[in-house]
Amino acid sequence: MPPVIEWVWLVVALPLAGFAANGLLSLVQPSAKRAVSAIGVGTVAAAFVVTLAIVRGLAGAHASDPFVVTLWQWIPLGDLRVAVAFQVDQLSAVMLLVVTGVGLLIHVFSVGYMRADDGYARYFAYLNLFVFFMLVLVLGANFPILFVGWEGVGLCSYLLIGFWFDVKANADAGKKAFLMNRIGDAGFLIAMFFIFQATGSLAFDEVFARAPRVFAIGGPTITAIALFLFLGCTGKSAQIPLYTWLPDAMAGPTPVSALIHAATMVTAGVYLIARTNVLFAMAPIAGAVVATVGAVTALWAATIALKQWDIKKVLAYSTVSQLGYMFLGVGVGAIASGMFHLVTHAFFKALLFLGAGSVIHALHHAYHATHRHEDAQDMRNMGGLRRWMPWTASVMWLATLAIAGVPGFSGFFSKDEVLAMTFAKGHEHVLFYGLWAVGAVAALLTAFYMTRLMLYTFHGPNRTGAAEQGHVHEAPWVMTGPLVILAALSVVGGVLNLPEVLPQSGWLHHWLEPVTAAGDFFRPDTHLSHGTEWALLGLATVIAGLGIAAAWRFLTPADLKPAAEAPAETGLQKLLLRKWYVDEIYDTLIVRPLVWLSDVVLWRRVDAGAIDSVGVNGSARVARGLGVIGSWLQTGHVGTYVFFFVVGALLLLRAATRF
Amino acid sequence: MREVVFWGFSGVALAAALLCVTRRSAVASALWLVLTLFSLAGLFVLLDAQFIAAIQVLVYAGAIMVLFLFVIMLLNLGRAGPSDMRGWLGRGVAALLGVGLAVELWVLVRIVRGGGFAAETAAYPLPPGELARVQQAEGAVGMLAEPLFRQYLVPFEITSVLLLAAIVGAVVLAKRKI
Amino acid sequence: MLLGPALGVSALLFAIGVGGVLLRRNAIVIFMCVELMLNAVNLTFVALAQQIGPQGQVIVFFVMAVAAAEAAVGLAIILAVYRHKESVNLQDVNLLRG
Amino acid sequence: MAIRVKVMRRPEREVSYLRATLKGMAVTFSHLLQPKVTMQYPEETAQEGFWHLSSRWRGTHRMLTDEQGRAKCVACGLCPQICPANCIKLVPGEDEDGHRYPLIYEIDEFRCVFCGYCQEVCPEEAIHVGVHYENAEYQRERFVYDLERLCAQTHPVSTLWDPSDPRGE
Amino acid sequence: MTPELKGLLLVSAIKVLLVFVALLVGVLVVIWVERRGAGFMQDRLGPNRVGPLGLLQNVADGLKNLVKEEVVPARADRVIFYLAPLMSFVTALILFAVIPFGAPLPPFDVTLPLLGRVVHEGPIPLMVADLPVGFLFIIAISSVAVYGITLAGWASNSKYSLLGGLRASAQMISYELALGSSLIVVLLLAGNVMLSEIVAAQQRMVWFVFAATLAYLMLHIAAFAETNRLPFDLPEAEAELVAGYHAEYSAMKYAMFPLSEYVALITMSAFITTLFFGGWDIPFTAWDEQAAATWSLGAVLRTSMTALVFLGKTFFFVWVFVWVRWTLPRFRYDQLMFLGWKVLLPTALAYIVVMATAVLVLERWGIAQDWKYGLILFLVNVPLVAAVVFGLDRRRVLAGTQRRVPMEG
Repeated sequence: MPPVIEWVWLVVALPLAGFAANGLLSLVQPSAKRAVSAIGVGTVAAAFVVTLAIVRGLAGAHASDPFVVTLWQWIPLGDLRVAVAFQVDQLSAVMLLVVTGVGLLIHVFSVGYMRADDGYARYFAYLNLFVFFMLVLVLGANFPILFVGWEGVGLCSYLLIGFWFDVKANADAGKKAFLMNRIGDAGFLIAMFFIFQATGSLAFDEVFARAPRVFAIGGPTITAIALFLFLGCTGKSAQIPLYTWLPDAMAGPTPVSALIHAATMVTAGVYLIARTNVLFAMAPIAGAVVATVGAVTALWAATIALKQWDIKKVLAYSTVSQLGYMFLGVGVGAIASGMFHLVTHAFFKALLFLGAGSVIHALHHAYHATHRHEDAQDMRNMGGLRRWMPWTASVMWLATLAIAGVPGFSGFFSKDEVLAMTFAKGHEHVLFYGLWAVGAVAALLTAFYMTRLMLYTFHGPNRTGAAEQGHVHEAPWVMTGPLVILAALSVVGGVLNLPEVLPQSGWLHHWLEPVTAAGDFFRPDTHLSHGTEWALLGLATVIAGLGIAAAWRFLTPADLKPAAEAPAETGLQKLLLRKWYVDEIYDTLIVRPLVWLSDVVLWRRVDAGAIDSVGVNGSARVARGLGVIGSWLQTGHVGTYVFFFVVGALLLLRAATRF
Repeated sequence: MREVVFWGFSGVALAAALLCVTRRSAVASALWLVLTLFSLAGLFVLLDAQFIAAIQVLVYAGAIMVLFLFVIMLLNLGRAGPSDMRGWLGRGVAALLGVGLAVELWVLVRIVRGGGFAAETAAYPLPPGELARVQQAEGAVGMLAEPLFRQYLVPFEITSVLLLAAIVGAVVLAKRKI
Repeated sequence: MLLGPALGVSALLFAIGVGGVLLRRNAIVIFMCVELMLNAVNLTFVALAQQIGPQGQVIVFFVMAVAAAEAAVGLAIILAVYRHKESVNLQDVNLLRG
Repeated sequence: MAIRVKVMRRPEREVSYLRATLKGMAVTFSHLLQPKVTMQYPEETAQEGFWHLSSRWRGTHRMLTDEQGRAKCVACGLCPQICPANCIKLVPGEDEDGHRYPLIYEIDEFRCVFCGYCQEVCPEEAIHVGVHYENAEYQRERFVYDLERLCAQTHPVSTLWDPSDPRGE
Repeated sequence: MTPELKGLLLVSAIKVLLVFVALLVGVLVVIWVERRGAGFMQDRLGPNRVGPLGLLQNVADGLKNLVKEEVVPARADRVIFYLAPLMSFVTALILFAVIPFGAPLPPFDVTLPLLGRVVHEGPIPLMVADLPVGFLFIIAISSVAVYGITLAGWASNSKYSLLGGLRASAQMISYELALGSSLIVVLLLAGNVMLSEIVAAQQRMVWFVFAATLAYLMLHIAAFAETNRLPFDLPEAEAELVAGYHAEYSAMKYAMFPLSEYVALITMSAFITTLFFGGWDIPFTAWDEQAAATWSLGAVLRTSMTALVFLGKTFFFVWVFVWVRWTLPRFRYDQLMFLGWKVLLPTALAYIVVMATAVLVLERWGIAQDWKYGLILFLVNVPLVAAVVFGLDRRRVLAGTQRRVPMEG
């Protein structure tokens, strides 16, 4: 083990120390914003530096096995031995870089974005805590440690969604996210129990080593485990059916949306599947389920994104959709492709969110200056902002081109690779051709709604209001700086994993090989001819171009009215705006029947009617009846009871001694 | 030598226990019980349980019995006027049952020990004197810490929960208004 | 090796404790008799620990923790009862009566 | 010395207990090294050396005498009259010349509260309280001073409070 | 009897006698120091008549107490009334048994008149009994010490005494927790509860006052409460309880209480010295730590030097106790409880967590337990002490019930 890897605990400890210091400051000296920023950004920056060193050490080691740094035994209980151990391998290295790198940029951005907020210290404390838990998640060398991080990021997500908890909607959104995540977590826990029962261990290396021996490929146990794991992933990564919390989570501060609900936490599900790719590889049905859910989610969310007016909601549904791509990738067994899309998506989606944050920041200030109460997030109140915010507009255009899949940009390569891998799997089962088609349509919609967002936000006439226009201006450098860096990454991120037809191809693929090799062993080899690959590349280009062009052609920002005056939507538009009425459907199909079931059936009929009257009260009545008979025995004096007790004990002993 | 000390402590413990049960005043009872506990601590030392002996004095004599005394004094029950002993019938029954139990347990011990107190069966894993040697080597605390925090970790944690529940319960009971 | 005698002493102590519980009416004294019984059992554990290993002493540790918890709650209950009844005599306390 | 009371405000915020404790310990330690005020009584007394009693100290009584060695008292009866403790017993007598003199003049020093009114009221400046405190006796009866004993006392007499010199300098 | 047994008995007898005499003489000296110190601090001289510098004053007082009339209050529980002072005194005396007061002496093998051949194998530890339970013994016995006071208060049949006794028991139980918890850190560092091992560990590392500063501070505070010394002398609180638990006592029975208090005072000082100030260790030198194999003038000199150093350190803490007593006023009872339960106990628990983590980390880093180890722990301790002191100072923690709620009804 390279000695530098021993220092991996420092990566985790630094944000924790930052949390402790900032938490303390938020309690005793909330106004010390300078110190708070220094601690908050400094610890994450230091963690990033350590991460770079560790990744360098790891790259130099050319190891095929993960390095496990065991700090101490946490739960040494009989057969169960859970250590606080961190696993450094190629997969966690990628995640480490994303979490600390993107996290650092977002911390810097937050310094500007949250400057005027009273809860500044509390915000940075939460943010540091989140980074800590996220690092625990990606570094954990066994399921319980991963679960600690998993729950911890959920907690931080809850805290940050409800950051402005004095508005009830925000607090409710936090609760919703928390509860939906619990459903998924239950699945994760059950999967963990199964795994322990089957393999007798919870450490990754042992589980993966023992898995081929204890599980039959495609057997019911492994399929159940994989599906339960995936249930956890759908909760955390906002997939159908547990995705509705993510759009609501936009109630939190925008940098939080960028960090937690776009770049890192929501990708934890993808990471989990990549981490346990051995298990998923052994359960092909589960893999197909993952891929299907991913593809359908991608399309479903993209349709909803088409008609949202809230700029963050568009991005939120876009995130759900892109997460669907990642699941499609890891579901078809292309772990490296899924991770590739995760990385590039972290770049451009973080950039989009931060850009949106910059826009919202500007509009919010403008409305604040003129004391008007308009929605600073509604695109109908924007328009033509590129005149005042050239930097934001240009970097967001770059990100849009990336996510839309314009050739040369990072998103093009990653999304295309996911789709190509799906297509390649088509010769195994026709289902995958279908999934590919769904993904392609979703890609078309992606290009369309992203162009729509850009058009309505930055082009056409301004709809903010005459008085407010003068107050709109570009964000300070602490906010634009991270944007520029992220923009650069979004543009060139594709070189990480170029398609096979290009030179220097598949770097990330090779890098992750030690992790994915065990899983790939169980999968049939999939290969695409160069011709097909070129064709797919071309098709992707066409799709992206088509989407952008269509948006440009059909949407006319000039006709748009500000939110206050806009007419109500009808028909399909309304259906999309109301998100296919999924929340309402959930309410009708699940929540209300559940409430009805528990209220009328379970409570009034079963509990009050049957159990209480027959069971509880009945037995009580019987007991009372018997008690009346036996009450001459019950003097209520402890002495009498003791007497009988002792006599009984004596008799028992008598029986015991007579052998 | 060890036998002499052992029977000395045992005699004191038994006599004090009897007195504890039969003294009228609650304070006197408590004090005789304290003496019993001390003698037991002495017995523990003889039986190679030095740490338990210290804890016995610390927890039982030093904390629990002080608490008892505290409550007795708080309620001013020190000098009970009429005896809280039962009547002659009750005393007879108590003595009868107590003696019966003693006899049965004694017999049980004899049976388990294979017919006699002195007989040492070979069924036990540790040879004589082994425990004392372990204690010498690992220290009185170390010897117990190992099984306590490895083998019995779950009971240990549950005990802590129990203690927490006891604290909460005691506070709820003792506080008129919370 | 004083295993046998220790077990015998423990049996006697336990019997005395039981007799005390039967004999007395004062709740606090009965409590103390229960403590006596617990201690008799502790003696058994410690005596057997000599030949079975230190695990026996670990159990004593738990017994003591339970005894401490019991004393805290029990005495609090007695205090509460006293506040209502002005007595700790168990003959005056028959709330359990049906 | 007039008593000056330094009014300390009760600390409202940010009480520094530790500093106060350490300060207190420093104070006690500094006093440890300071000169002591104890009078080593039998060897040192208030009459000599470093220690002195105030000239206004009011101790046991003393009766002044004239040149013939007779008490100056004229038995006017003012001192028993004013005595708040009622400790002066005076039986007046008159000699052949018509001069009044005390037949019996006794002061019960047990009852006396050493207020000094007798000295103040005495028109002849005969009875005085004295700067004296070593007045232990072996019998209770000895504390009733008769005229003879009062005249035999030699200790200095107490000065009265003088309005023009309020601090007695 | 074998020569070994004879040697053991002889050595034990000598040590017991030595400690007993030293303690009693020490008590006389400490009382003298207390009275003279009190006098000096109040710009007086204190007792200086009986004997040179008043040294025999306590002897005179003892004699006086011996011949005074013993008064037993009406309706007192006579047996317990007589027993209580003895309980106090005996428990206080036993405490010193496990404290090592000097470097071990070399073994001997001599033939003495009357006794014959007497052998002691292995070095002679200068402590009455090197029990394997070490300082647990001290905690255990000092927790029993409360019986004397409580029973004295109860047996006197006086409400003031009873209140004093009740206060004593509540106070002792409360502060025992803080005392015990603060000592766990010492156990963590030394890895053993035996006091000889703890002294050895401090010779290896640094004095634990540096490696576990907060534990020392808490132990010292708790020691004030455990010995019923000002500022925690609420059981006797003469202003409120007219001397509390010993209000009804007179003559020698009364004298037992102050005697045991001072014995406990000396023992506590010795205890603090042993746990946190290296015991008999002479700092910055190692010559006192090499055990001598044979008897020589050097060996005896070495032991005497260490014993003297131990005496000096102990005396310093005795002096601190005296010093604090004559500086600080008495706490209010709720403040006492507040300090014990809500300040010391949580701090001690948190401190255990911090120190355990530190020890664990140091162990992982594979740092040997030498002075560097101690130095690192010291560096850990400095900010902790600063934080606690700062917190205590600023947050008005000691004020207890800061904002008094008006009484209802």
